[in-house]
Amino acid sequence: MKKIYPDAASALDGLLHDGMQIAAGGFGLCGIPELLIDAIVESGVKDLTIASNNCGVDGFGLGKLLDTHQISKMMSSYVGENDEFMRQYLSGELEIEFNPQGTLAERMRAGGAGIPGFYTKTGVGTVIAEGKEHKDFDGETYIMEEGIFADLSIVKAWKADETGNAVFRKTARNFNPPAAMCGKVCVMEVEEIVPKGSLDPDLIHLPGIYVHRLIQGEHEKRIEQRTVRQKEGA
Amino acid sequence: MKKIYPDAASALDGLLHDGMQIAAGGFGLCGIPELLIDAIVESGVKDLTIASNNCGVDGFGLGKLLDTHQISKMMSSYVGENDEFMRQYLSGELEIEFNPQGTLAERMRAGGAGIPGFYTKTGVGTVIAEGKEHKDFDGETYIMEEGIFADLSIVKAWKADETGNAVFRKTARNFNPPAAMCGKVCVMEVEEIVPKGSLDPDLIHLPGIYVHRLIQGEHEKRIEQRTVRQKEGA
Amino acid sequence: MAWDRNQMAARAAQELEDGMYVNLGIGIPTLVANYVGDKDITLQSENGMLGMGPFPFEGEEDPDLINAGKQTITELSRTSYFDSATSFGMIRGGKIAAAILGAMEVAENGDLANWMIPGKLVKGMGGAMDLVAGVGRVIVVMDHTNKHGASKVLKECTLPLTGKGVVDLIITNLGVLEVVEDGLKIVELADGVSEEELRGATEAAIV
Amino acid sequence: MAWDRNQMAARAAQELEDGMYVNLGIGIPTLVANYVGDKDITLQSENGMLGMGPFPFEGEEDPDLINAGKQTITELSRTSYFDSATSFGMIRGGKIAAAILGAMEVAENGDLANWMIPGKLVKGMGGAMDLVAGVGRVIVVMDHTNKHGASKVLKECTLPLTGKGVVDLIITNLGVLEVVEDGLKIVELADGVSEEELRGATEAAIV
Repeated sequence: MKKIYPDAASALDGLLHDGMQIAAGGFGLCGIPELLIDAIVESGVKDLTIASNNCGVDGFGLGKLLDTHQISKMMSSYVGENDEFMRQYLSGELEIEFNPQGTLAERMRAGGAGIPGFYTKTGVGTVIAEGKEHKDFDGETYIMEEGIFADLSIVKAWKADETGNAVFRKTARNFNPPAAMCGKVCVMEVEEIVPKGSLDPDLIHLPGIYVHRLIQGEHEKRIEQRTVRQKEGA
Repeated sequence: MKKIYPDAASALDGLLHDGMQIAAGGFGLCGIPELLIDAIVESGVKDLTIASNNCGVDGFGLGKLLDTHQISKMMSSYVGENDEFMRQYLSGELEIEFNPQGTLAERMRAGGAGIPGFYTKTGVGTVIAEGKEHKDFDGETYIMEEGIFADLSIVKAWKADETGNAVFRKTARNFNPPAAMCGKVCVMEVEEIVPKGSLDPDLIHLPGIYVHRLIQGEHEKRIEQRTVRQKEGA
Repeated sequence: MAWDRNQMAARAAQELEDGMYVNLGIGIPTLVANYVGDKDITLQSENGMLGMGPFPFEGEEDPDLINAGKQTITELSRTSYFDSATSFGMIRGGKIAAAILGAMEVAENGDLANWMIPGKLVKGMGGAMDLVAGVGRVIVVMDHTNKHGASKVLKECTLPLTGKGVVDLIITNLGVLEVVEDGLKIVELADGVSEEELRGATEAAIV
Repeated sequence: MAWDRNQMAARAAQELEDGMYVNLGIGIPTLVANYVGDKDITLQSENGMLGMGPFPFEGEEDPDLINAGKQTITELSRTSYFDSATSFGMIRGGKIAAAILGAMEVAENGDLANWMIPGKLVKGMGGAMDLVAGVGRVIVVMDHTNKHGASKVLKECTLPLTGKGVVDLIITNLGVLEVVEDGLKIVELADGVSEEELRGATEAAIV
């Protein structure tokens, strides 16, 4: 069975429909599926619900899907880097469901692991807990959060072999594995597709079973906050 | 802070008490914490509840703790390789709480991740579901299983650096990471302690934050079912 | 007449499609691996491995590399290893397309019993309950009757269940039965087995 | 008088003990890293890293290596990377000994508000709710009063909460307060700050 597609548009062929839910990997602009996002912009599909920790920045990453008004709802923990997001949210064009960052990650992982609900202390006593089931364990109160079962996952890895076995690089791993797990179909973009057998089986971060379609491409990998220190005595 | 101890007995010093719950890594005899089990036998601590997928075999692994009658309860998925287990169970000396294998692994992972309860389809409509909370999600019935929060984790890895960052080898990984996560204190034995910086940070299976004490030692690594095929035309 | 173990395994292999990730149980299901032919099938071993290879050659056994039956095995170029929580995450999460398992009893509603005989020694369910609850399709491969000649394809299971309404297809020495709305449907008869013979050996309702 | 940002960070660093895994929030808490001295402290970045190093030298920035504030950083010899679900698993699971965080308001019962001002732009809580719910000890570092001179150490928080009863220690420009049974206990006064001054700037009950 061939998982490799020539480009992002062909890899998404037949998978997109209006009103669908997409789980996206990445944290800020780090490890985001740039190429797949661009192809979704091109496709014109709309009324999307997107589960992603952030929503890109103005004009890059998921921010591009805001510019085109293709997103109707975001499930995120932080959207503070994006003016267009705020404008659409305040004007009522865009809905936001805030999720604490760890709850969002765990909801994705849970969906992928066949767990429809779990209990967490996170958010107890805050607005996040409103309307959610509360339950005590050992004298402490927890709330129930539900697994995310997305129609589609879009993720980015560093390298993958032909069977989809993937490795990530440094903090670009972030939400990519849990996002990949929770979709009915997962499309992955990588910087390099390597031959089967060239990745050590002990060192694969995401087994190919989670990856249905795979593309290789050039990534801009934009840096959001370039911070440096001075060389001493230079 | 020093995590490295000279041997298993010193690494367990002050951590053992009668009636405690211990989570142990390993599957069958593969990846079991041989040295720590031997030291627990030596310690004489008793009335132990042990969460472990299996209970070793007669005279090896956790089976040694059966011979000395130090275990009062096992939380396991399969105990079929052990005659002494059956004898003690049928005579009422030993209690067994059967857990489906995936439920046991997830209960350990949940305990380590601060999740006191989660829902699963596994076991619905079977004896496993009796007395457990049932809940419907999207028209399907699930049961609630609870996280395991053990007093102590004993696990075995292949290599670890001085800070406890650990890597496992092949299928000897198995229950070791989830077991390591769910203990208040985790003691790990490895075949080799390597200097800080010699493991690739991208390729660490279990970050050192989960490992409180660390020992290096010789392992027997007994094979339970030696199965081979013939070389063709040899 | 009827099928032998290898013919049952070969018939089960026909159910597998290119690209599938599959879990094979102990016993006859293990033989299915010999009959997948050119199909691109990846075998999961639920103790933490995708891409399970054959038994090692003598002298090449590795104590760190075993399958869920605790037997020494080998890896392939596609292999990946992971921990038990991840392994059963993919099982419960429906990522494994099919499990081929043995059984003590199957009922016409798809109930499966294959882990325990009360009053006898109890060994435990291992990963069987997770597999039948989570995988895409559960295929049972077993003898149609027990050693006393009694049907193992029943109206209702008498033994403690492994899963309720979980079986999709039953492959026995006498033929192939599909679990449908009101009972079982005959899909195929084994070589030299008549429909009467199959019906006669089956307690469950055949529709 | 009173402490400046660096003195507050230095005071917070005194709370850290050898061997601790610690999460530092954005702002003053980030400065704490400069004052840990010889102590063996491992910093977590909740986007998936333990063992966070300093900012890179110019030209050595790596887009795949950022902290939770999206800033380019570096790794150390002890560093390990992991995914976000694992990262927050260790946070919720109590493996992180302490989090040092900024705050908009803290109440005498340990309630913390640091993520949202209703009617103003809402950016989201990020990982703050998980951190305060999960880590062993929550240390707040902030100015004692806001820019209008009003106390940020209150009887009750007025802003939406990040966590209920989660704060253990408050370090401000005026001193150090511990959250105890019925209110706050003065642990230390900042250089040149009198107890009267601290009490005067504090709305919360000091016991």
